[in-house]
Amino acid sequence: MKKKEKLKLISSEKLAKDTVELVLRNDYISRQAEPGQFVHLALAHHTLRRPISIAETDQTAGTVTLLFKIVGEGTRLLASLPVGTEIDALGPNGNGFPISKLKTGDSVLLVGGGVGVPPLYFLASALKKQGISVQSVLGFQEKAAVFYEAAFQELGETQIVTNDGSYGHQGFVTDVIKENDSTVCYYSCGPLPMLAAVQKKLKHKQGYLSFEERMGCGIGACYACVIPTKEETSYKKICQDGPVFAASEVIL
Amino acid sequence: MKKKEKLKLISSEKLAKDTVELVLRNDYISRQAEPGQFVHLALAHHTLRRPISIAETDQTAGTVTLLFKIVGEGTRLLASLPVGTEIDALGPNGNGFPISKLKTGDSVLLVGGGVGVPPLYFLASALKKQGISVQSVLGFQEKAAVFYEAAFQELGETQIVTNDGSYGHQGFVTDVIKENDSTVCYYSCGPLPMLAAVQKKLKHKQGYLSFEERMGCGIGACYACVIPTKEETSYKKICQDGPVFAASEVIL
Amino acid sequence: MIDLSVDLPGLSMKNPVMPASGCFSFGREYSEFYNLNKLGAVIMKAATGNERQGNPTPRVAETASGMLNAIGLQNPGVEKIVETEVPFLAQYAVPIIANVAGSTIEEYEKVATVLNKSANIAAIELNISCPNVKEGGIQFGTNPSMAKEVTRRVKAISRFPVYVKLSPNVTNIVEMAKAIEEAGADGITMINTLTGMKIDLATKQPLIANKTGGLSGAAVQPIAIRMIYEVSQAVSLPIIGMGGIETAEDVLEFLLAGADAVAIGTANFNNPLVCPEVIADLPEVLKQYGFSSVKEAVGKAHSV
Amino acid sequence: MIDLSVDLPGLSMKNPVMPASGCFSFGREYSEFYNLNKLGAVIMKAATGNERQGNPTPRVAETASGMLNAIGLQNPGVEKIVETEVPFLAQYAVPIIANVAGSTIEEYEKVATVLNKSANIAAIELNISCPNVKEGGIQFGTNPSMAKEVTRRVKAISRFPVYVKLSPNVTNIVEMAKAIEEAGADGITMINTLTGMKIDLATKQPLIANKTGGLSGAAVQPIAIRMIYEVSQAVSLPIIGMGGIETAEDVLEFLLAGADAVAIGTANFNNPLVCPEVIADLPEVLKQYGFSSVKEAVGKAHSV
Ligand SMILES: Cc1cc2nc3c(=O)[nH]c(=O)nc-3n(C[C@H](O)[C@H](O)[C@H](O)COP(=O)(O)OP(=O)(O)OC[C@H]3O[C@@H](n4cnc5c(N)ncnc54)[C@H](O)[C@@H]3O)c2cc1C
Ligand SMILES: Cc1cc2nc3c(=O)[nH]c(=O)nc-3n(C[C@H](O)[C@H](O)[C@H](O)COP(=O)(O)OP(=O)(O)OC[C@H]3O[C@@H](n4cnc5c(N)ncnc54)[C@H](O)[C@@H]3O)c2cc1C
Ligand SMILES: Cc1cc2nc3c(=O)[nH]c(=O)nc-3n(C[C@H](O)[C@H](O)[C@H](O)COP(=O)(O)O)c2cc1C
Ligand SMILES: Cc1cc2nc3c(=O)[nH]c(=O)nc-3n(C[C@H](O)[C@H](O)[C@H](O)COP(=O)(O)O)c2cc1C
Ligand code: FES
Ligand code: FES
Repeated sequence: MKKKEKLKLISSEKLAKDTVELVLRNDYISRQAEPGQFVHLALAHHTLRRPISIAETDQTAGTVTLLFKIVGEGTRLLASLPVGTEIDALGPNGNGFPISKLKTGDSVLLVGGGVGVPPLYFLASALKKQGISVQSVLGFQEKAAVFYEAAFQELGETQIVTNDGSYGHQGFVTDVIKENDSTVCYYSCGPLPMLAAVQKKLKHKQGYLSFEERMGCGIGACYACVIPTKEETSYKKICQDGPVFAASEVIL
Repeated sequence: MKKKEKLKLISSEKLAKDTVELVLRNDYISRQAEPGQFVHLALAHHTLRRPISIAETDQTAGTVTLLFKIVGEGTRLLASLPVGTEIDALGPNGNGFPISKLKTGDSVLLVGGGVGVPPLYFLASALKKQGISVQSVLGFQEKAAVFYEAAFQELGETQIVTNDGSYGHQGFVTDVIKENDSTVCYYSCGPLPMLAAVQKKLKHKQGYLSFEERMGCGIGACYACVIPTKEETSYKKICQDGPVFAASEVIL
Repeated sequence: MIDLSVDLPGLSMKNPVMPASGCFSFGREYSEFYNLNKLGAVIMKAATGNERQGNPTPRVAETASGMLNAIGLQNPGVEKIVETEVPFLAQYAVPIIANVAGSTIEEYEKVATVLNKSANIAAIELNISCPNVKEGGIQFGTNPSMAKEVTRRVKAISRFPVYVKLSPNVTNIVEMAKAIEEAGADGITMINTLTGMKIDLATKQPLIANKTGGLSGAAVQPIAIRMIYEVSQAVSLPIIGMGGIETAEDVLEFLLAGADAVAIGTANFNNPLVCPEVIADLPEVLKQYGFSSVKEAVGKAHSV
Repeated sequence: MIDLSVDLPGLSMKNPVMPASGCFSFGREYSEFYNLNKLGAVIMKAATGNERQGNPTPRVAETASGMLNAIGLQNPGVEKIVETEVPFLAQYAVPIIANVAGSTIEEYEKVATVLNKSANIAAIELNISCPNVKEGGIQFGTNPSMAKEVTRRVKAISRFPVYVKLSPNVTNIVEMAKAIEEAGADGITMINTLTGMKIDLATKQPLIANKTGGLSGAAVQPIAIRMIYEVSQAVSLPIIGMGGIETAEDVLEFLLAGADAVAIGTANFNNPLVCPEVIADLPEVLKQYGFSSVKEAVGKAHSV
């Protein structure tokens, strides 16, 4: 049986411009979560829940880390919750990044943009544990928006790209990643235009993309969050079949 | 110019069954308030404000006391606010109990029912200061609902009536008050049936009644809170012309 | 410098924000909270041929993000309004819109005739969300031919521009708008309230004495936006939009949908200062979304 | 002991609460949260003649105390539903109601014909809030004669009781109810969503890809209550009421207004357990307000 869980807020910290990291306690979600999955959070006086990816878990402490950008009412409210608040959550929801086929020694490429970066951090640390080496290319709008750089550096070679060049390479992640390198596959999460550009540039490489869409139920029952796919059953649900899909399977 | 004020919650205490007393700090309202007036309180995520009578003021401390019964969402929310909360309030609104015509030495009758009692307490202390003696008859549903008895006793002879007889006299306030006594006039606040009964029983005595009605604006602009009167201009507004009216002028 | 000014038939306004009819009485109460000169215009409470007592109480009820009201057009009658209320508002440099109501076409005509005597009125707003007693109580505002007829007759009499206030309680709002456009209306105000009901569990009866009441407030905003979006592309009349506005962002949404100006009703009750606050915030919000004037934003959501 | 049972044409239910169509898919997802045997009934997602992809995204938007949706009837087609979905739900001892949609009367007839093959369906719900492509896209549900015709034709074919789902986007809801009653409907479900729109200030375009969407949730409850109150006194058909229900108190309000049973839609998204929780709370709430059964409360708000 799936359950509605209570996430107890342990710490809330501003990591970058409009970017907040929450650490929450819940043994069940901490244990169950896989990289790429999300929690669906209820907020007082809001009809719809807010989906947020899991950025990290600490199973010994029984905690889950979320990192989000303040873009509207709900995220503003989330950012303002005092430590100790219990947040009503569904999750972990969806299917994470498939990594079972990878072999020790393999090297993979992670391409993240903005708030698409957090789930990749969870993925990177999981891969590291399995002896798989990661190369990361992380894109941000500007220096003030950059976060998790040091954490990624610890897990492997990491390049930062900012659109305005105020930090790291100037431009887009696709200016930095190469069609051919030693990596066996790639994993990407970020804004739709970035995912499309990455999918195009790395079309000869196997890859997996994580998508966002406005959601209702978050569990597969309302058909709000669909994405067109190449199979003739066409539309798939991001909240249930995704949010991660094979780059080869979806139409952007 | 009228202002929107912030009432800072200093203490919140349960005085009787479902009955809560709030002490709030606001110099302006504390100084302006007259017995019988009310404040109109805004509550988060509620379209309409909640009108609550002023039960007491302490001008030196700059505080206002409110006493209310939990009957629904809004009062439940009010009762749950933590000390320190700033409550958005309009007021003091309406016209209070007319007492200017009273002379030192006069004796008056106060008849209160349930949450109609608080404004009478504010009135009693004001009268006492002017050297006017008060006799009070206060009705409650049951012993568990009784509050402010000692406070009223200090200000004058006070009789408590409970509908179920679990405390004081058994019955209704109208079973206790007398058509003819030494008082020059009466002031009454409580549920409509009680006010009607009091008005009927004391029809030969000059009196003033304080009314409740569902309100919109609370300042006289929406015509939600009207009461029929004997003048041909008929309807008057409880929030603006009242909440106190001469017993002789209104039709119940 | 952001240009907030708006020019509509009879209304040259310094900004697009005005209080909605029935939520502002005749301005006296709110004038104690702020200088009414800040407003773009004022819409007065409904005027009828003779004094009306309105409905018994309770007249209002709270609902989720909204409220129900059934005031019942209580007002002192048009003569008295012209004598005592219009002069008060005339002290301010703000166009005055008179809301006209009635239960027969003749009553609408009478009110319009009396209003003609006033030097200080800028326009009238025809409140057609009233039952027509001669037509078995069908609302003028829910029947295109009745709406057309009352508009034509009042337009023939009034010396002021006539804005017709549309009721949202209809199957086809565009058909209603076209009907009153053909009848010669100078503008549209929309939306009036949606008919609703709340039942008091304790008494087991409708909470509002009139049983049904008009739903207003943030809850109805998506319906107002949809109807304004449709109507503004179907007729060429200017639109004063309303329905749930609480913030300057809401105002911008109404402008994008096709409203030329806006009115704020219910929100005045929770915040008596909402009109001047929204007016003060509007320039910054317009700027933030790339507009240098109110006019520029009007209808920008329409498919190009 | 409070009696929650309700008996309606084709539906003998242990309690009056069921999930609303389109908010529960075909039950699989919610069956992972609780045992569906707790439900009074289940209404399946809309079925059309062939598979439908539905609308582009975004398909939903949040509004004040409500939401907009424009899913566009995405479904695998009635054949597939009968083969793969009905059998899943048939494992539970809960009556299954099939929601029937189409863009022509012929499509409604086809869906009804295919459903006849299923042994496990208890009733069908005619979703007439669909545009009729042959009639220039006018919604069946906003035109009495079209609603009457589609009801009559489906009723002639279906071996199941037919409940017609009324659209609130009409001037006269009673006229619609009478039309489908004359056409032989066995019951009414109401209300469907109100057509609304939200504009995204950032893009300056309607937020929902379909531009307009259906408004649902607590915001619409006063409109649902008013319409049920009117319809239940004008026709003799049983009513399954819906529109904003979130609590057992809300359920009681619908019963008092005249609903015989209720459906919960939008509230499932915020609380996947809302149906079993409301069912669990209902006896206490009925008792608190002096009722010993659901049946006793039905229509108690009607003027005596
Ligand atoms: C699977 C998934 C994982 C996500 N993970 C993260 C994350 O780790 N960090 C992060 O910062 N953001 C993440 N997002 C985006 C995040 O859900 C939105 O930023 C958030 O819902 C905005 O809510 P709001 O009330 O602040 O904005 P508003 O615009 O006020 O929200 C209004 C409505 O739109 C929805 N909405 C608005 N933007 C989005 C969006 N981009 N995606 C989905 N729904 C949206 C909201 O949920 C709400 O229902 C994720 C989205 C999805 C679908
Ligand atoms: C002038 C005046 C003075 C008052 N003084 C006091 C007081 O000192 N102590 C006290 O306990 N109560 C007082 N009341 C009653 C108090 O306003 C209501 O009990 C309160 O508004 C209920 O709000 P709620 O959200 O808890 O109840 P709900 O029933 O959830 O409220 C729903 C709506 O109905 C309105 N409402 C419900 N009951 C009443 C009522 N009896 N009068 C007016 N509006 C109502 C609410 O304001 C709200 O708009 C006074 C009312 C008025 C008009
Ligand atoms: C208490 C109240 C009284 C109203 N009286 C009138 C009226 O007299 N004439 C009229 O045309 N509209 C009247 N309305 C409707 C409003 O003018 C406005 O059209 C509607 O409330 C939607 O706007 P809002 O959501 O900002 O309130 C009234 C609304 C309320 C809440
Ligand atoms: C996401 C969503 C999808 C819906 N799909 C359907 C549908 O396929 N068929 C239908 O008849 N009603 C559909 N509805 C309407 C609901 O069944 C219900 O009538 C309406 O939402 C009001 O109830 P509520 O406020 O409890 O949601 C849908 C509603 C929502 C929110
Ligand atoms: S959000 Fe409901 S199906 Fe994905
Ligand atoms: S509450 Fe608006 S006039 Fe009294």
